[in-house]
Amino acid sequence: MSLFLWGLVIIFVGGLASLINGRRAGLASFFGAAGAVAGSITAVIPAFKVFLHGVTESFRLNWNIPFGSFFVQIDAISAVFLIPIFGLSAIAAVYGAEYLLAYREKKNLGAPWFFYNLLLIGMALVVVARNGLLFLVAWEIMSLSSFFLVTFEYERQTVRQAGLIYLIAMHIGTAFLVVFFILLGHHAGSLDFDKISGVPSSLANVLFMLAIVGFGTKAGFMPLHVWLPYAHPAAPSHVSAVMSGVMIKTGIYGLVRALTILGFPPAWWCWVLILIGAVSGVLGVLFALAQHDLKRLLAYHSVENIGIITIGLGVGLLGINMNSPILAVLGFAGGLFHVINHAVFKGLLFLGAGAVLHSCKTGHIDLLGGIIKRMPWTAFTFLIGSIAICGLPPLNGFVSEFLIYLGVFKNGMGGGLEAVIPALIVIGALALIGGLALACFTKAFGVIFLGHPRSDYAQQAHEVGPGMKFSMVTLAALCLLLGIFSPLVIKSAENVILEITLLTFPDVQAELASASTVLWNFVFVSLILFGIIGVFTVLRKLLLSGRCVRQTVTWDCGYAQPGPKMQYTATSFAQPLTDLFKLFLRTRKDISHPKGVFPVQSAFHTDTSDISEKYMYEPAYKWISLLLSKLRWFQHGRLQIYVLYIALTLGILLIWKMM
Amino acid sequence: MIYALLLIPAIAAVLSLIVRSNIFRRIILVTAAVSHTVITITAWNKEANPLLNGWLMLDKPGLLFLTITSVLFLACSLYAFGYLAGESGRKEQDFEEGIFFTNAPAAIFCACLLAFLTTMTLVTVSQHFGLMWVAMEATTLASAPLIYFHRHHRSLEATWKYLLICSVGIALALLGNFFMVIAASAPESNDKSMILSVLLQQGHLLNVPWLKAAFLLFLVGYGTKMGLAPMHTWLPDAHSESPSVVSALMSGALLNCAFLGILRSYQVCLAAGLGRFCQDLLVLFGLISIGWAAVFILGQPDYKRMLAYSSVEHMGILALGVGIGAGATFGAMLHAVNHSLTKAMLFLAAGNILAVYKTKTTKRVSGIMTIMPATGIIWIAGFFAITGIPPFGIFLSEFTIVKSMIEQGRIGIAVAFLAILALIFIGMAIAFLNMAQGRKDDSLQIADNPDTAISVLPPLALGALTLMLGLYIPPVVNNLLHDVAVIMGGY
Amino acid sequence: MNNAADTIMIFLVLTNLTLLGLSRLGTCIRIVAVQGVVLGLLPLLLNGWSLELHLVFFSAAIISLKGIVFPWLLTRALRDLKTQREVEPLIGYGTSIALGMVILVICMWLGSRLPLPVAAMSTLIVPVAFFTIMSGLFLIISRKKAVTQVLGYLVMENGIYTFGVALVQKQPVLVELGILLDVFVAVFVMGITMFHINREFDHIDTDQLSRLKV
Amino acid sequence: MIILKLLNMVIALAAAPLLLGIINRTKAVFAGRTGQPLLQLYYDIWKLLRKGAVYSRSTSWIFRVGPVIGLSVALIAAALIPFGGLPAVISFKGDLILFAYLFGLSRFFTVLMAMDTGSSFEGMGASREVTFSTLSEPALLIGLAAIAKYTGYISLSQMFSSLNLSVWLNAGPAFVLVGFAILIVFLTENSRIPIDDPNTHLELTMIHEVMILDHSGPDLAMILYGAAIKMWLLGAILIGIVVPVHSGNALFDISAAMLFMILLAIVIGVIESSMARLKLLHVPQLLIGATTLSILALVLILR
Repeated sequence: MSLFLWGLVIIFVGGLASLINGRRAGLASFFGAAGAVAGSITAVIPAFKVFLHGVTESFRLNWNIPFGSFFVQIDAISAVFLIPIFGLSAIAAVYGAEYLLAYREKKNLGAPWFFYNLLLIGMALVVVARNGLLFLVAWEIMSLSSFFLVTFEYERQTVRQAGLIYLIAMHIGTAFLVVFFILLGHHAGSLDFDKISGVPSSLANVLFMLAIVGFGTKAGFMPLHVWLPYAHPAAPSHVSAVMSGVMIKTGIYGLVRALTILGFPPAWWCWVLILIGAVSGVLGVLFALAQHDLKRLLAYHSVENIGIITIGLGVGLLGINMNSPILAVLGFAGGLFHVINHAVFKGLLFLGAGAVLHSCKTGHIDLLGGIIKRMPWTAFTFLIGSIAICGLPPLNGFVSEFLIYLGVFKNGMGGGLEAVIPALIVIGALALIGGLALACFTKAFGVIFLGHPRSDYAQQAHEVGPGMKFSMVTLAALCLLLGIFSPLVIKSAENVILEITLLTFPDVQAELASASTVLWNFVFVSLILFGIIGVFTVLRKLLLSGRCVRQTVTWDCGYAQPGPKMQYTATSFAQPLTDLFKLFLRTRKDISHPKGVFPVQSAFHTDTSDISEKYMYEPAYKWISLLLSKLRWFQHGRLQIYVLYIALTLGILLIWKMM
Repeated sequence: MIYALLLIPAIAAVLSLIVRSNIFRRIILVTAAVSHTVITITAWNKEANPLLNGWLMLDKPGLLFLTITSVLFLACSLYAFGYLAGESGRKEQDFEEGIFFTNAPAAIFCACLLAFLTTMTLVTVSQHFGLMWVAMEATTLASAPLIYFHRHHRSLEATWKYLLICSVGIALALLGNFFMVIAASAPESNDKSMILSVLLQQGHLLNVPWLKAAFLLFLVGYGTKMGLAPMHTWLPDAHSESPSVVSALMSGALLNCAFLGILRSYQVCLAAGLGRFCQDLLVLFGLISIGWAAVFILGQPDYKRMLAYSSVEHMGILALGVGIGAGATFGAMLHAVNHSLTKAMLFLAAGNILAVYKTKTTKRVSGIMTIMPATGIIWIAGFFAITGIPPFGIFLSEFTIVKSMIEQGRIGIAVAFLAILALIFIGMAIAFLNMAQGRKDDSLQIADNPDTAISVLPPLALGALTLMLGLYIPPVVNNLLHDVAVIMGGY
Repeated sequence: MNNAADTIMIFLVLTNLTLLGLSRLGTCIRIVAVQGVVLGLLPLLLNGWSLELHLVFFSAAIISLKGIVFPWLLTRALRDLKTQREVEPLIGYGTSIALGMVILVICMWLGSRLPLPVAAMSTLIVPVAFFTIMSGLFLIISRKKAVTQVLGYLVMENGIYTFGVALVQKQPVLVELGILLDVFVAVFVMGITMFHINREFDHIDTDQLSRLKV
Repeated sequence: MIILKLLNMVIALAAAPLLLGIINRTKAVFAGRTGQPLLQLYYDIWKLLRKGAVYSRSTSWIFRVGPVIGLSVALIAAALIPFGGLPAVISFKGDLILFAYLFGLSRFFTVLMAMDTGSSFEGMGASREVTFSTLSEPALLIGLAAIAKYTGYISLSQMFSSLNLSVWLNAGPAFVLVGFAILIVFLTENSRIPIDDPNTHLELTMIHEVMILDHSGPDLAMILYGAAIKMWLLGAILIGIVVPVHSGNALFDISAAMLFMILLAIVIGVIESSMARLKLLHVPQLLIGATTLSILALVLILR
């Protein structure tokens, strides 16, 4: 435990050092990144130990504020979240050290590094905190520092807007958590988590709903996700990677922690989770499909993947509820493994997006194209990330989805309607999500990296430097390794699952062992696949070696002058699907048709604004503003009226209270 | 010791009227402030002797509010030291309307500031209801010229409203005093004095209807001064038109003193077994104030007025906290401390902003972070602190209050409270963030970095204090707050 | 029961109603002055005209302040103001008197709800004092001019005094003097402010004093 | 046993191109033409393998690696699918999910290859491909889930080997529904009429064919062969569900299955000859219909 705390201290000191050296960009970056990396490595060691051995470590210190105690603990659940937090943050820090240097002329780099390291500490503390107040403080440190990171480029109006939305969403979410912890603490008589036991079911129901809203806002459940598509694109890319990859997972962590505290789950909790997961998953990917901005697209994919994770949790919870070890173990294993996987591939994708942004100065998909030739490393790693996020074998994304599938399939075999209906929903949702994700990422990768450059932005693309490359390659390698070694990972997850499900040890062990056997098969298939691919590649080389291989133009159907502008765009690529789901997307189209014999100008523009934002939050805000502006009549500057208020108040009080 | 507390600023006030040299006058101001604070701090260690048959005494609540006042005054006097160097007696052009006006002479300003401190000190140390009333009225009078520092018609209007509304309110409080006397003049009681400790001893003998009426009058009367809605109407005008130092003092110290007035009468009611009666009223006014403030904070075009409305909000929270009772009382006391520190910090920062941007319109200010980073950081930190975001102190106090609400099963109130706070957060976030972050206005002709140590350090120190109170409450402070909470019927 | 006290109370009611119905500012000031003088005599009256030194001193102070200094200050302010000498009500005179009657009834009821724990000179004291306070407030609310508002404040103060002097005995003189001093300073400061307003706006209509809002 | 498993795979790999020949021959018969030889696809592949290649300048390594991956995936998938009662080479719990997702992988690369050329025709085809496959995936998976529910197994080999013709007595209606759903999936995934028209290379109607416009030589051979295997595998699933002949005699079962495969090809040919291609806008409806059929089947089986 002390190693862990020392790690945090190192991170903090690094941040502080870079804050002090803010004017010297290179030094600031070095201190910030070095602190983050060294501290993460130090602090992740105990996390790994706990994960593998399942021995909980704790540390308690009196804290001189009301109800507070500095009570931290690493158990297996914490460890599962700590490992990606430290891992991704360290990798992203290396990336950031190079990425931020682009701003060295305009910006003081001390602040972003300070807040980056603070964000890292906040996340780590959230996951280990075992006192309600400490949790809330850490939670807000995390939110605030990420807010400052989101508004790094605050000169831009859109960035400020994003920061504002983010901040407000976080604040409202935290309000729910405040109530959550107070109610919990009231029941237990203390805000320390270890004092809580036997929550009565009526209270548990309330607490569950509070947790869903409070943690769900952070995690990005539909329709609480509105901040996500704003905040992620606004932040510097390595920060987006961390925010999307691990920070929103603290919401998932909170939910998992809450579930372990709240006792036996009634069925409706499971249904709520599964439905939220399915809705977030499907709608998230649908909205992603309709986006034109790469980082915004990725942000919506975070909503989608949170949906998948939530489906996993819901399935696992259902397993507890139905007393089905298969479902419980596979659901939670799949969900939590997806937490790690998503951290890896989403981190990778955001870093890739950052590299594109860094060298092309735009994230608008339809302005890019053909940069695979100029940025081969970025393109390759982005491709790996895309395959992983689509849940395609043989990479890690497939494994976690596979486990969830396997759980509902297996469970559905044995049970009746109550087992089959969740299976039906989960299979339908996951299959649809898979298909749509594939559409989305073929669109993104295809339009950005393949074909011809569509604008000058894409023309100026150049490969990024070694730091950024290293980070991306590392994450890409992790995508593969986590896929290949998934059986080992799953097998070692028994402590975690045990802590969450409260099942007996043999049950968990047996289920995990059988899951890992299945996964070995998958690994076997994957290895063969690689083998065959290798063989065919060699064969193809041999076949073509002596022959005539020519380069020419793309087959143009006889039209002699195809320009880059004639390529299929991202918008047109996604159009059949967005049309199909226009009920949800409500894409607005602005067309100005070509007119006349020699048309000069015509334009087509689509805009898909968020459905919940447009039809829930905006009208609500508008109504409240209207109401308030009406009420402002009360203070109209006349002294007489003001005295009248006093007189009336006094009169009413006297008459009322003296009655 | 109490004499020293009262006499030092009083004498300094007279001195600053006499002294000719400007710099010397400023030194007097700061010296008086420092010595006042030093004596206050010694009062923490050594109990001060009661004086004048117990008319003047530093009990725990008095000590708490005296400390707040003293610390704030110290910070403000340091800030004023720099402020007066540039501002006083100068002819200036008004940036809102372009009219020309002069500022009041520094002598009057300093004297009134010190007199203000004297009267506020008197409020905190007086144990006699009549004397406290006198002191309270005197604070109004001492501060009126301060509001009229910039001599133009808007500040005049604000002064006029302040004077009249507060006078009406205080007059009602006087009536409350008389009612209290009547309530205490039951034939059985032998000591009919208006000294707090005597009244508390004879609580059970007090006449209930008269005491109730007296509390109502105190609530409305001192509530006017404290800024509880709907009697708060003078507050945004006065705060927005007066110099920022004065706004900081009024918001952070004066309002608290008025609150102390209400608390004193609440103490008597508690002794008479009327606790519930008072608490319900406090909750009611607390909620009205918070709600009313929210209405005006959202879409507020003037940032100083926004801060003023935020004061209304926080006064509402204080009332609400005491009204909820139990643990919330402690929260309310802690909140009083935190709010004063934070609000003063914000007003001082607002002063810096005003000096550079020459406008109070929120929309016309942007890019503070770029132009004056230190003030920008204070502004943002102050925003987070005032809206109750950890790790700042207000989070803790609000948390304690909400916790107590929920524990008492007053869920409706808790939900309303949190919802309104969220609204206020939204309103303030929009204004503050755009001001601090936004793009720098290129038309602005500004020297390199207008921040100076004297303009930045005082608010920064206040911010550091409130940050500390969010992370660590020293045991001494904690004990005092708890003692006060126990006195006020909570824990 | 003390008939003299009752008489004074009824006198107060009548003067208040007159104030509500009067249009001339000068007359209003004079009426308030008379009220002040009568109230100044009240402490002596209540103690059966026993000429104790501090009572006499107190009475003299009140009479000189309320009967002489305040009216003089206000008249001066009025003189500086060369134009209108009308009260300029926001609520008409007739309506004002009618509302005054309603307030009177409410105050009577309120007085019945608050029985005095000790025997008092007159049963009318509580309702009449309330009524005077409310009349003062009403004047502040319903009249435009700053002078009238100060006048209203004074009437209100008079009402509170009625309470204080008639019901609260054996209070230390120190407090009473303090109170007196405060009121004096308040009116003085208000006077100064009015002077400034006068200079700044060339009038003392509060209509123009409503720029600060929302 | 291992030999039987390998036999299964060998049959798939060897006979796959034949299906297309049969389909084309059937269509020719219906059109009154002689038609191409049954083994035309074999000849094509052989010819292409011996050729050189022409690449567009706008393409990258994606364009070159795609065919390899497509074919490799097809081969691996062939190892997962049982045929005619013969167990698959590889079988484990949940292999049906892997099967579905493997084709996702190959589709991913097919689409990217099309985008790599920068041609708007190929982009259009890619766009349609992802649209329709998105919708066919739930139909396939839920259809298989229905079968899994019926048999109680979740590995393809076990599922199919535990089926026999008696299912038609026990759960006939459900199997009709699943059969139709899988048939639609089969037609979609293999780009057949009424979803796609494999014969109209250069019109705005096509999907799969247009995506491979720019491929040539060995690359095209690999793509064609991969597509043929895919058709075979989906066909194997279809007949495994609809006509599960399990006598216990492996040889008989295989022959029966072969027969049914040929029959299936003829049916496809008939369908293609007798139907017009659907309007593109109606394809999603058909696919959603297929999903509905699958769900209905699952519910029926549950009852």
